[in-house]
Amino acid sequence: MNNLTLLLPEIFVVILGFSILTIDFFIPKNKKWILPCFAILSLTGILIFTLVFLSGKTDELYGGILRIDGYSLFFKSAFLILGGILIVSSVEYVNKNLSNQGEYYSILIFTVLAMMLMSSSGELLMAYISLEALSFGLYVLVAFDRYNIKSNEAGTKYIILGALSSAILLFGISQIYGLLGTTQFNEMADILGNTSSINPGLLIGFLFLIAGLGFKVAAVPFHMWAPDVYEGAPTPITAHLAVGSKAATFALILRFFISGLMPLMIDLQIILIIMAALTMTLGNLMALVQSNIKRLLAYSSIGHAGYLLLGLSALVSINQSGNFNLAFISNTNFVVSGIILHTIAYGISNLAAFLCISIIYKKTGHENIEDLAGIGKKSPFLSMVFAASVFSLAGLPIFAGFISKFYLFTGASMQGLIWLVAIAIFTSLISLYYYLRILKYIYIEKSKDSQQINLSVISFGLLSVLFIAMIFIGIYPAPLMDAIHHATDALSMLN
Amino acid sequence: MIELTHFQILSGFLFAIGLYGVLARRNAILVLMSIELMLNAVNINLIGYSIFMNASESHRALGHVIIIFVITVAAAELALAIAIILRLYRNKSSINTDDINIMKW
Amino acid sequence: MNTFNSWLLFIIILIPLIGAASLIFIPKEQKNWIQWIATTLGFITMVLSIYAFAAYSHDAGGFQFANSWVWLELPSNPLFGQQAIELNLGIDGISAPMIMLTGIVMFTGILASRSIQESHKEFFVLYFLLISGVFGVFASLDLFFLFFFYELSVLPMYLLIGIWGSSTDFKTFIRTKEYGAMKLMLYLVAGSVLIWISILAIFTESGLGTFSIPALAKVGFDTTFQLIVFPLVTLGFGILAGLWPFHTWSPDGHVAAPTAVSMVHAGVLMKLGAYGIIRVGLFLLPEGAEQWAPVLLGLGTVNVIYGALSALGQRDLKYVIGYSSVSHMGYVLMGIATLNVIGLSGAVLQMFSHGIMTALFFVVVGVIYERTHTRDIEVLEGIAKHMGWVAVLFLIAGLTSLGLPGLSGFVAELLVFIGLFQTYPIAGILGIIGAGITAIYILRLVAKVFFGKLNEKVWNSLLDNKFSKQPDSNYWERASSVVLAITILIVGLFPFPFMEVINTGVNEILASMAGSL
Amino acid sequence: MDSNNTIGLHAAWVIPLLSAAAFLIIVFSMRLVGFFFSDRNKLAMLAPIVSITAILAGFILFWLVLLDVLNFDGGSISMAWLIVGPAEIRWGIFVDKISVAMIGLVTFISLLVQVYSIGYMKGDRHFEWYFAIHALFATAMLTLVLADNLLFLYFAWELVGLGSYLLIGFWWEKRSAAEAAKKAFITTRIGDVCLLIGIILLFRETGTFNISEIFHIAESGEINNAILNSSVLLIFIGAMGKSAQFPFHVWLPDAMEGPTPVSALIHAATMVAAGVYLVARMMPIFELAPEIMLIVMIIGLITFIFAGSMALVMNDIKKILAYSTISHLGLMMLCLGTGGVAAAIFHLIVHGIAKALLFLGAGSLMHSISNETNIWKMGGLRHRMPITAVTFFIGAASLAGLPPLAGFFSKDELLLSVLHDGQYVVFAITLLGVFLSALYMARVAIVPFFGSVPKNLAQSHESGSIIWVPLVILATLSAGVGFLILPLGSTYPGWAEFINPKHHFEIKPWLMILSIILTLIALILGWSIYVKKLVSAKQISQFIPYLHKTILNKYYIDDFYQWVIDKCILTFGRLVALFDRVVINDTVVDGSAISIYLSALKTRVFQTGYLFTYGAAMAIGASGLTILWWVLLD
Repeated sequence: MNNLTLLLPEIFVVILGFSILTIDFFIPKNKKWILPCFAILSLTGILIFTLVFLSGKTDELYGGILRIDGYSLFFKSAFLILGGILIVSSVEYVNKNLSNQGEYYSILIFTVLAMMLMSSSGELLMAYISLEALSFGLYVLVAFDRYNIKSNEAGTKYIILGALSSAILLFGISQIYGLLGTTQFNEMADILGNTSSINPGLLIGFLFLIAGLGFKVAAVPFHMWAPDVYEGAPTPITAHLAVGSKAATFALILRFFISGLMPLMIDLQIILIIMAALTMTLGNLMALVQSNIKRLLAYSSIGHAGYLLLGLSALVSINQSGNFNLAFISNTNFVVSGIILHTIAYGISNLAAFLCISIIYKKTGHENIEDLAGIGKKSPFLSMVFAASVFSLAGLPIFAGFISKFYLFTGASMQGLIWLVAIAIFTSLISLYYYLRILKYIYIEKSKDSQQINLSVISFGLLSVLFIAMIFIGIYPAPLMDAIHHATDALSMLN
Repeated sequence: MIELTHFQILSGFLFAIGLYGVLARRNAILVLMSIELMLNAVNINLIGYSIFMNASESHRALGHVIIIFVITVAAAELALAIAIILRLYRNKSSINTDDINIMKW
Repeated sequence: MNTFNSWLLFIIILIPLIGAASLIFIPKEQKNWIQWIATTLGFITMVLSIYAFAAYSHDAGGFQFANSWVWLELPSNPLFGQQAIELNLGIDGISAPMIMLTGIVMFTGILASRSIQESHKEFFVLYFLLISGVFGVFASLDLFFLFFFYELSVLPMYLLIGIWGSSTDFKTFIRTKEYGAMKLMLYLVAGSVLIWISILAIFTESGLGTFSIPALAKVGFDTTFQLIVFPLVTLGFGILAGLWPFHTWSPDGHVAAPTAVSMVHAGVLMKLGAYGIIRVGLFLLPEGAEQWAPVLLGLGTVNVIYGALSALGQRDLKYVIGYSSVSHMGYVLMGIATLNVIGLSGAVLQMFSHGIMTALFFVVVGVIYERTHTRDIEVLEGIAKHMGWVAVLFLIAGLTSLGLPGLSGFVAELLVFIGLFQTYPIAGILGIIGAGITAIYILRLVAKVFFGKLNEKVWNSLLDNKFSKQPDSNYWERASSVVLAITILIVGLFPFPFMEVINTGVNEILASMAGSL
Repeated sequence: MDSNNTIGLHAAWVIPLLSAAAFLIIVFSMRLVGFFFSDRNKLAMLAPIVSITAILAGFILFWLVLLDVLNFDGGSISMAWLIVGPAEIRWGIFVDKISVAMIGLVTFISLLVQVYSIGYMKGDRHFEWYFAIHALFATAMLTLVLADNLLFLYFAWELVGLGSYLLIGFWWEKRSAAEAAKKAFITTRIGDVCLLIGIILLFRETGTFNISEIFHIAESGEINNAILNSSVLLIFIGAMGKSAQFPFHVWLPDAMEGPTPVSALIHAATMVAAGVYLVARMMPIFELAPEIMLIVMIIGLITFIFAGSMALVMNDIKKILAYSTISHLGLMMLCLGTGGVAAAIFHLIVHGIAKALLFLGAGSLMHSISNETNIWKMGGLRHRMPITAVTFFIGAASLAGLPPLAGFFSKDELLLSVLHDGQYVVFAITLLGVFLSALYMARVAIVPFFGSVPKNLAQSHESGSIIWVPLVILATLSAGVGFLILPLGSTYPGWAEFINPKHHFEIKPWLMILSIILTLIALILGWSIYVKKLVSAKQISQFIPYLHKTILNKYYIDDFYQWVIDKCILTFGRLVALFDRVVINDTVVDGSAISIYLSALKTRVFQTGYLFTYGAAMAIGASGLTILWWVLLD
């Protein structure tokens, strides 16, 4: 029983989730707005508590199953914020389209819990369980719109393929467990560092593990579920899939790779490079021909996963010969910071984009690009934020996407992956076409009707926050980078 | 004498059969069953390793722990999947996976 | 004064940004307010930019008004210690005239865009973003910020062209504004792709962990590296400079764009490309430049002749000017490729001169298009009768373009030619022949469109009713074009003060090149 | 600042500046007047007053310069205009006898023409603008003759072209005027391009634009012969363009679309002579390139004969005069080709005055007969317009070479110069040209003024004094200026020696007599054809119909050029534009974008929407990656 208090944030989140379920019984149908309010207030409280309580604390729980450090603190707070944003952005959508609000919000909060655990897990089984916890929540949320055939279809596809991927992942874990005798990241690193040759079985194990994780981040060729599920899911959940699930998986992967797989990274690099190249090319290419805006953003987020994979493949330099010196570590830290920064920047931009889509969907009932026509006139503020998020996703300055991409690519090229970076930059050129196509419909095409779209106070506030965040990170990323550096240092092999 | 290899071969076969099932079956329930098969392949693999592992008790016990978790999670997953498939059946009157392709390309 | 000077460039970049930000909060119904704020801020910025040029001391040389702010600290690395991305501003003899050029063209652009019809607020917000980006590129001494501002200036282009632009529609030849905008944007970003890659390559290769241009210039990169990266840099920036055969975005984009955007784009943004070739290509990769100069020269020559011939074959007034830009940027590229003082100075002056001249062209053509809603050379005839100012100013721009002495184009082209004759006489001859072809298309245009008998019936059917009282340019447009014309004359007659500054910059670049060879 | 800071030298650079100031004042006041006064016409006279004052002051200063040159032999003065690395480009003037003579000619003719224009252009819509361009032109022309370096000269050279362009296109609402202006500019532009190449080539070799320094370096033999030859040739081509030498002569007749005083000033007396002046000015390096001198001579000769033949058959009075101008410019070039600078310059001045007179006379004619230009529609006007007629006769006779008018002396000098060079064949052909020249002069002078008055011209009358006073002054000069050839007093040793101390004035009586006889024959022939109708012009022309037709069609050269520009260059331009659009843009640029799009369309079929495809992709992907890894690692 060592130091359960360090898990207080998680415990609070669990309590919050259950209490929302409970409260839901007692409030009448027309007062459901209490639920999100309560959730947000509590999440804010938990966030503050976490920041105050956990800052500077470093510990391993239960023999290294869970790690409490700067890295997990960073991601925990990020996920708490994300949870808050998702809840706020869901309010209107849920009110209009979904029943069973209490369950919706509590499941959402449970996924936040799962993400928090993912970022701090230091062991494969823990990782698997928290991953499954996240997935379960998402399976339900994706299929939450019960009478919507698309939502059903998305849910079915997601859960069947998710189960398949978790089988593959588990097979990988079983191989690793069997051949290394451990599932702890640290111990794995020690064992791998001491063996010179790798058992082919182990190799299959790691690859299956990567395949399983690749499914979660929608890396090619494990990406095919993503467009369908993104399209079918309720829009706030699509945002969750695109941002939360992806960020959490990358948080997990980063910790796993850095503290567990580093000795193997030189061998693993080529696979990651291939996956990264395929992912960013295919994702951006396919997005060119989409007409559904959510599906388009799904492909775009596959492309972005490609950039993050590029970062992963650049964790070691291609010239690395197995000697992990100080310069090597700091380059790796550079790349890790880049990945985290890009995850954050991409997340914020995507959240803004999906929020805009869900607001537009609420008014027009359509999700095709053509239906965006004339939004620029109907709601200037909304379309400004949408445009900003699109620009940010396309990686243009003064928005967050520019600096994050630049930072990530700089790191990767410092590791000698300049050719891969060149492919990445080229695919981001391709991506510009479809991003501009969105803008074309928003601003240039004229709409048939001239019905104004009025933003609710909540949407307006949230959009403003996201807009300011995008611009702030874009023009002054130093504070965020400070935090990220702290997180990275905690993860770094220096410790 | 049963060795680790036997476990591995059995597990591998089971996994492959499960995978085949997932790919070849059109009935959603059967697909789920196939996935269950794959998970069980994992369990057999784990058991094999756990028995023949040349390591401390606690490490060998870890295999069993994982198996228990896998069984639990698989059960939960199945329940969830069936609930969702049921929903689909309500709306579409079909659980043939060939019928669920509104969203493509 | 010293603190002011050290903040000057920052302020110049900031004012447009502040303008963009503050305009967002002004309700869009307040058309006058928006216009006056834009004009005032534009004027202040122009004055500051002219001050920056005038206060640049050519005796002292080097990077002046320099200042730097740590923007983002990079993780410390045992190889290069604690480094940071710095906002490192400063101008030398090459960027000083470019800053002034931007100031003038931007302000005149604001004056000329008083006549836009819809969404003033959004227009000026985007326009200010564009301007800020352009200023930033010229003032940055840091590869990161150079790139940052470059992309910033590309960012608003799509919307600026797509929303306020105009499509070309002859029955046989249709180019929509969306097409032009998309092509321009994709092409420019394609250029920036190459620039980005080469910046990363330079950054990685240097091993210094800094993006600072002066620091990188001292590195002395490996020859093979330079040979590989220089063409990347040149191609990347060259696309923006309209390098053949990557120029097609320029006519289509400029034709589709609204007046002010065409002005800034053809007038300043294309110069950004040439500036980048000098600043990054020549300054950081001298050996590559040395080796690749003949190729650049060849392409520049093709630009000149090909652009001029294409301009000859156009039917749309704006297309003629678009291709003339391609042709004139060829001189800049040729001048750069000479790699000698005279040619390079000529190239820089040509950048300035062409910027002003093209801006003037676009103001004037914008006026014609707005009044008559056509730019078809076959339709317009004898319009000088009702558009005296327009005709005179177009003639001035045209004569500058064909290199008439006394106007800025002559000095610049002359220097390029002299520079070329030092090293590549044949190219020099072709360049001069290009100027001859320019005379043909410009004069053909003037004779066809402005001169001749005006068919009043056709005219009345073309003329927009709003302008029936005064078909000639209004006071704002006049002010805008007269400012430009006077600049042309001043530079053409008294190039000495300009050349002193440019020469300082060019000499420094060449000295640094010579030092590292 | 150079040495020789004499008053005259300073006076010299003030002269062009005065006109420049006039130009600026007029241009700005034009707008101001329009701004402040509703009735612009009230102040319309401001423009000519400003412009004429400036040129008059210039003319007065000319005397100062002249005195100075007579006493101190001129000099140069310059200031830096542009310093770029090794190249220093200066604005400077250089005063010597040739330039001083040119200043005199330019200021004087400009003055008269401007005064004349007040009457001629009265009531024109762009009255002020007209004088503004005149001032601009005067500035440029004076700069041109004063320039001490080639670049500055080129500077002025082009500005002169601009003035000409604006003045030819002054009535731009006439399609033909617009086209003529364009043609003039583009044609001379071809020459200018060559001139600029030549100048820069010389700069490349010598490192300077300064004319005397270039001479110095060239004479010391430091310039590669091939380059010297080519640059000299290129400079000559520049001169050919401006001086309308064959084959660049086509623009000059068309340039008659401009107002007649403009033709008198620019296209007869001053600008077209710039080419001759340039060659004369650059004579020291021309002499180093004997082959080019030969070319100069041949081109001059061809132009002389060929334009003379066209002048003989044209019906438009201005066109006749234009071809006559070309022909005489050819004669000057021919003379320069033999090295006769003094003779050429002398003829330049004489011809300038006489031709200005003729044009102004023609203008006066046209003014009173409602702008009719066809000489066959005129007749018997000598009684109606006596002053015009008399002055016109004097001008024509002078150019025909009738003693003791100026043309007689200059032509004599020219012939002498050719003879000195030992070119006997050329000399013989030149005599033919002289004969032609007298013949067409007879034709153009006789046809409008003799015979019967056509009915529609019955109301014609003499022009006002502001028009005929300049005519009289010019006629007087045209008659008298020839005597400058002779030594006058101790300070003036005769024209040839004045220009070049090595030359000496000489008279060859047989030559004089020969030329007088030729001229007389021509005049008598003219008299008998056009007045007495003893010989029918028609019969002569039918005698050789094809030739007549060919000449009447200007040897089809204009048509040929038109064909080249319209069919070749324009078509080529359209082809390039088409290539740009179809191949580069639509195929390569759009093509690559479209192919990416199409490849995306092809790829998307993998996303079938079926669950098993997705599963298969995962399975195949995972195993594929494993196999790939295996392969790659081994």
